[in-house]
Amino acid sequence: MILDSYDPLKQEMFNVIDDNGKVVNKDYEPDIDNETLINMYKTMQLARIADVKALQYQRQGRMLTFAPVKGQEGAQVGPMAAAEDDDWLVPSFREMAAMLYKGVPLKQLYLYWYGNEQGSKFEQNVMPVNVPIGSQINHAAGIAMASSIRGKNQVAISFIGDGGTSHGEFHEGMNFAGVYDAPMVTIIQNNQYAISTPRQMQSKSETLAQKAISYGIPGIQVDGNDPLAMYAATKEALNRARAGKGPTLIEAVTYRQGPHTTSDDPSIYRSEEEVKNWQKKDPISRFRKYISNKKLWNKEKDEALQDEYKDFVKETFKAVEKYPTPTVDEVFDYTYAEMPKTIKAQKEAYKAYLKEREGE
Amino acid sequence: MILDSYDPLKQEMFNVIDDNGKVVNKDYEPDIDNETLINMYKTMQLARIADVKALQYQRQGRMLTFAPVKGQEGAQVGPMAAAEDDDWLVPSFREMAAMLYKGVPLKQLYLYWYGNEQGSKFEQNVMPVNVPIGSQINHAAGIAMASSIRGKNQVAISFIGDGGTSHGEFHEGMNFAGVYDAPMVTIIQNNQYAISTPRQMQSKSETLAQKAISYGIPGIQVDGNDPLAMYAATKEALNRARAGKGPTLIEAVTYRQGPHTTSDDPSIYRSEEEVKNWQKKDPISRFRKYISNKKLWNKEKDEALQDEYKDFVKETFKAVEKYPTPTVDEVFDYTYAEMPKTIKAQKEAYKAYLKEREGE
Amino acid sequence: MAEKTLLKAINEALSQEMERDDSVVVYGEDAGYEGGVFRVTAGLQERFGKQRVFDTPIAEAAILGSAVGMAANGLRPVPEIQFSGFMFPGYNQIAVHMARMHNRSRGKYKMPITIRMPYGGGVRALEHHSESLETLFAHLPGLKVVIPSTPYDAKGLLTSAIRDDDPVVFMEGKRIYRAFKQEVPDDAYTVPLGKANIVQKGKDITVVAWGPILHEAKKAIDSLKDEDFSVELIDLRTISPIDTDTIIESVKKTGRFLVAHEAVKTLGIGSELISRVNEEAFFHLEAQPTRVSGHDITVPLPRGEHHHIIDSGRIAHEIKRVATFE
Amino acid sequence: MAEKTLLKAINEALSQEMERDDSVVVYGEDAGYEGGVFRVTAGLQERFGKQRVFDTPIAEAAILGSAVGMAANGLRPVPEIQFSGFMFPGYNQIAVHMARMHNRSRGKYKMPITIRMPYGGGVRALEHHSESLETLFAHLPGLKVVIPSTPYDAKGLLTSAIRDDDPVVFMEGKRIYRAFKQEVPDDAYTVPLGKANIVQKGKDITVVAWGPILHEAKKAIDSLKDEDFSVELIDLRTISPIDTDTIIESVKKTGRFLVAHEAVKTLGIGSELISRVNEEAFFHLEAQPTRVSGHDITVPLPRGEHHHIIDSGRIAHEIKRVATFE
Ligand SMILES: Cc1ncc(C[n+]2csc(CCOP(=O)(O)OP(=O)(O)O)c2C)c(N)n1
Ligand SMILES: Cc1ncc(C[n+]2csc(CCOP(=O)(O)OP(=O)(O)O)c2C)c(N)n1
Ligand SMILES: [Mg+2]
Ligand SMILES: [Mg+2]
Repeated sequence: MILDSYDPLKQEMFNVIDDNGKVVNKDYEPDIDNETLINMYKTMQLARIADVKALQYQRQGRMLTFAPVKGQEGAQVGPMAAAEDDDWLVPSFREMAAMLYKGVPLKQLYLYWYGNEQGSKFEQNVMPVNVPIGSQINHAAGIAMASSIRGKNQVAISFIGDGGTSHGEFHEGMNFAGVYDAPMVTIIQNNQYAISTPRQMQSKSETLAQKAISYGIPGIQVDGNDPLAMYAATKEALNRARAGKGPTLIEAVTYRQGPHTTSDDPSIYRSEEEVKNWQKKDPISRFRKYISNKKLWNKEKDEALQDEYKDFVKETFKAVEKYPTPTVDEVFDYTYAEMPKTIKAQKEAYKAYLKEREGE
Repeated sequence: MILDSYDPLKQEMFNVIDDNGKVVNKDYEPDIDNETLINMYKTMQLARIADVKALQYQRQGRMLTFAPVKGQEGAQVGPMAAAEDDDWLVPSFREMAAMLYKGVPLKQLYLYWYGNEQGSKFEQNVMPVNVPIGSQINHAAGIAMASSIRGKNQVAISFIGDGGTSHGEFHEGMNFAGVYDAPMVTIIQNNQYAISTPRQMQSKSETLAQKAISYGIPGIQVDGNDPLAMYAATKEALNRARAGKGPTLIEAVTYRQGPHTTSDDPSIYRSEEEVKNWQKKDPISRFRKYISNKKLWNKEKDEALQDEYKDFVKETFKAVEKYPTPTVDEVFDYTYAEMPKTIKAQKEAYKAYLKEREGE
Repeated sequence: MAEKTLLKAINEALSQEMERDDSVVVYGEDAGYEGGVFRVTAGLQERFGKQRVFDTPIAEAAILGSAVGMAANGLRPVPEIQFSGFMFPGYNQIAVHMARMHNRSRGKYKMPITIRMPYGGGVRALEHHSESLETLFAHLPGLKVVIPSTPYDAKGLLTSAIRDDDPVVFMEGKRIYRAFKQEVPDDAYTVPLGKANIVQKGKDITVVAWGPILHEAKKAIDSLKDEDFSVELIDLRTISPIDTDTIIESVKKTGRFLVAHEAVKTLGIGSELISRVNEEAFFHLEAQPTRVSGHDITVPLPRGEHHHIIDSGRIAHEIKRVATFE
Repeated sequence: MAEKTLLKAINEALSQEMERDDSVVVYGEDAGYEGGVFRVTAGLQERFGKQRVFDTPIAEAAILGSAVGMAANGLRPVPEIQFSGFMFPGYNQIAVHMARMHNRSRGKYKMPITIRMPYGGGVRALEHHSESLETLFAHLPGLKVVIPSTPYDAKGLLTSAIRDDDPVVFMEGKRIYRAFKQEVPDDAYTVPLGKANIVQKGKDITVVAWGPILHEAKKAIDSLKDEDFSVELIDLRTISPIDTDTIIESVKKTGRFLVAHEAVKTLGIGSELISRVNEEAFFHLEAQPTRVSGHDITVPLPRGEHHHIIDSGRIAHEIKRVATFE
């Protein structure tokens, strides 16, 4: 068992491949079919390209504020590849790669960052982007409890940042889920910063994984830039959850290569050297080397994929730019499941005003 | 070092005396002067008698809702005896014994439970009774931080219940204080219940002391009915705090012998046998045996003390019953440090109404 | 049919809705085994089991946040907050998620949650046990807020709330939990949300109240029965969304308006009602619309509470003043 | 004296009060090293050191709860909440402690805390970054609430807030942080709390606004300058306690009243102002007091935001309607 073998109190970190994609932990190399491996890689690439493009669009004034995922694709795609279709993804706000793996169309994600609520309506078992730090953990606990109560086999997989672990909502949700042995897996993406605030300012605890001890549940520190390690650790956690053994806490040690959001200037608080050092551990290049070593991938395929995705991303964004802006009805009609009279009256009054103004 | 020697993850619990007051842990028997020992004993007795009487008064309809301390006196008096005068007490709502040891007059405490705000104005470094679970921990963090910032030598000692550890406010306050190495000592009185909810429903963690690991600070489980152990562990924590090493978490394993509050019927959720078993570990009788063995105390002294305190408590309560009820001015005047016009106007209008009504 | 207290009526609604719909779950601090500190949920765990009726850790954000998750995953949660004064740690979940998830997800995730909480003063309780915080919910778009004043309404409104697909904050005036009984049908029935109730017809002044204060208003009106004017008394019942029509119709008839509430004055529901009366019935008014309410102070501890919480005397005084104003 | 932005004015007030009084401390998420996500606290850590200006974990209850403790132990904390929409997790501390500690302890513990928070829409931000939540503070007795509309006022009001012995919520309209400059004295000065400001005298209608909306109101008034009526414009500045007198005096003169605010309509500050106008100037009114405000909906994401946040056009429309109503 992986979870038993890596003690966060001894600062042991689980990984499977090294920075060159070489397997260094044969015992725990997960047995993943080729199709899934390729799918993992493709999703990471799509996320990366969509991310880089979105930043460009934003700089051109065409996209609004947006939270880049660059560098954290492995920490997200590993867990989602380990999950079943019916499992739930309960994201924070930086989980584009995880959402894509779950099957959420890129168009939706772009539409959301474009500032349109229609981008948050998913067909999948995926919750919308969650901005208030920590609060999603309680949703995950509730989703997991509902899964138990309704006799389903679903696990709720939630993501949170290193900064999020300081929040009371994280504590309450983790503890709550623990009490009911709710089928939940929480992944901390420790990307070293909460905006400008470095990891060591968040907590005096040596690792974030050890916070699991507070809830009497397993906690493990994993190389978050190693998609295989993330896959393997999550798989075990999912199995535990499905067996009724309760939640698991996984700390993915990773790095946010880009700015916090498009409004952020990371040069204020960190050095280029630091960024470069982390780029050497980039999850996508490590994983590419791994699947290339397995003869599942090569340069030609990669170039073709990149071209394909670049076009796809461009087309998608064009479609988003053409997407109709929200109507007055849309702005009012979803406030309640059934519209109360007072709001209907406000809407009509506002429409009348707009008509009058047009007339002027 | 006591804090290093008892590992909550190994379920080790620190004590000094056994149920018969015999020293079983000579190495760590604290060196307390006789006067302090007597003072500790007297305060526990006063708290006990005041507690039992208050319950009687409440049953007679003379006292309002009130949260009995019975059984937890040792967990409170031990720490306060270890503290300096200038240290802060940040109570929850069940800390009558701790407050008395800090020098808060019984009359104040009774007045508070009698339903009069004047009972919450203390001369000592003691915060008022804090009803919203968990929130006092953040006050303690702030008090401790202010102590550091202002270059004082004060430590903030806060109390919380087993139930309180599930709260987000507990987590945030502990983590916050940890980050700044704030001079704070938090004592969890694990009295086995949160109203009707048993300890094991609060958290899957085997001990509450191990929650300290989440904050990278020491945590220890102590026999909370052993005032000497509580003294010794707290002393060490206070020394750490004063040395700039940050907060400590102490789980005092104890038992609430009485009801949660006067509105509670514990027979619904626990057996008499359980209560009786815990009464055998009563902190006051254990401590009496200890000081009797030391020849500091005897039966005659005890009887005299009990008589004295019974009278004192009766007199105090009589004085409280005679205390003037709050005037209209009192009800309005403390809302702001300086009364705004609008509230003054409301007060005058209300006074005018009262006058008119009198006239009717 | 039998005489039942408000508490019993609520318990019955919970029980019958759990019976009717497997997706209804009930939980909260001490709400399971003990049946709640007021015994509102007594007997439910025995009947429906620990999976559907359970105790929780002391964690209001988790209680309400997990409800959001449960609702998203097919349940109809009915969490209890032990006292309304302790909802604050869970208010984040109400304000940023529960009230907004339907809108955020463009209708994908409905939030059929009913948060029950005892509220209000008059029972000589500790601090934070006596507030009337309805404004903090009614100000949030996406929430409904309901306060029953009678056992009959309590059962019918709670049944509606549980069946409603929007989040409802259901506030129970704790001092009328056992204060009186009323005939309440044994079978399930609904009282519609969003409809105020004209308790008593009259033609000279409209008085609006809800919850325990409704009974103070009634007493006040009784004490004025020899006066030369007649009072129309409206029980608001749903605090959000407000049934403006019923109030406006009444004020158009009476020309005078008084709202009585326990909450503090500034930004109490009274301020909103007065604004609406202004907006829609201004030229029918014969006196300024008026509120009688708590003062803008912290609810005093029991020995001073009577200075803050309005009683029939204060209400009668204001009714008379407004009704006879010339 | 020089031209300064609102942001610069706030930074200056912080810096000068820290200089003047050792007990002032400034902290919050990213408020230390980086100087805040808006750079409002830029330069303070360099100048006053890490003990008095610091970054915090993401923990609003701790940020505000520790302020309560610091205030009890002799400091004058000025915590920052990164965006007002994230104050909810710390609202418990504001509502149950900060606003009540002075009362609870019968004057022993004063709470000289100033909570700064950017608020409001108009900057095309993510969800929870655009709310106007002043009602949630103004409804709580014991708190003061201040919203400046100009750099000059911002510096003077913040200085007063920091020196005030009561807890003050200081809300900064983020879209006017850098929108324009104004002459602002270099030295410290105060603008009193609790006093509204008559921005422009007029005799036919009273318009009350605050924060960024004040500028929309000004624009609206400008656009109406050829009309046949004159407008008195009042900047409320302090939202709690409200300067009722200034408003009433104006309404008694003009006979017409319009309040314009960004917040949702129901239980917005407008409802309270209208109630007060009713209570104290009813018989001077020539038209129903009116509010122009956000709708009772969740603030839409940027693409739909313009339908919600009122602009000079909507305000002008209402001014004209109310001013010419017969
Ligand atoms: C409750 C709350 N407080 C503050 C914020 C503002 N905020 C947005 S992201 C962020 C930092 C989050 O850091 P972390 O949890 O490490 O996640 P990361 O951004 O690194 O993915 C903050 C403080 C928020 N969204 N919610
Ligand atoms: C935030 C909050 N939620 C709920 C309550 C109601 N309440 C009062 S005491 C209590 C149980 C506290 O249990 P514990 O922390 O173990 O302390 P004990 O009463 O055992 O001393 C609860 C739930 C409260 N006071 N505050
Ligand atoms: Mg981070
Ligand atoms: Mg307890």
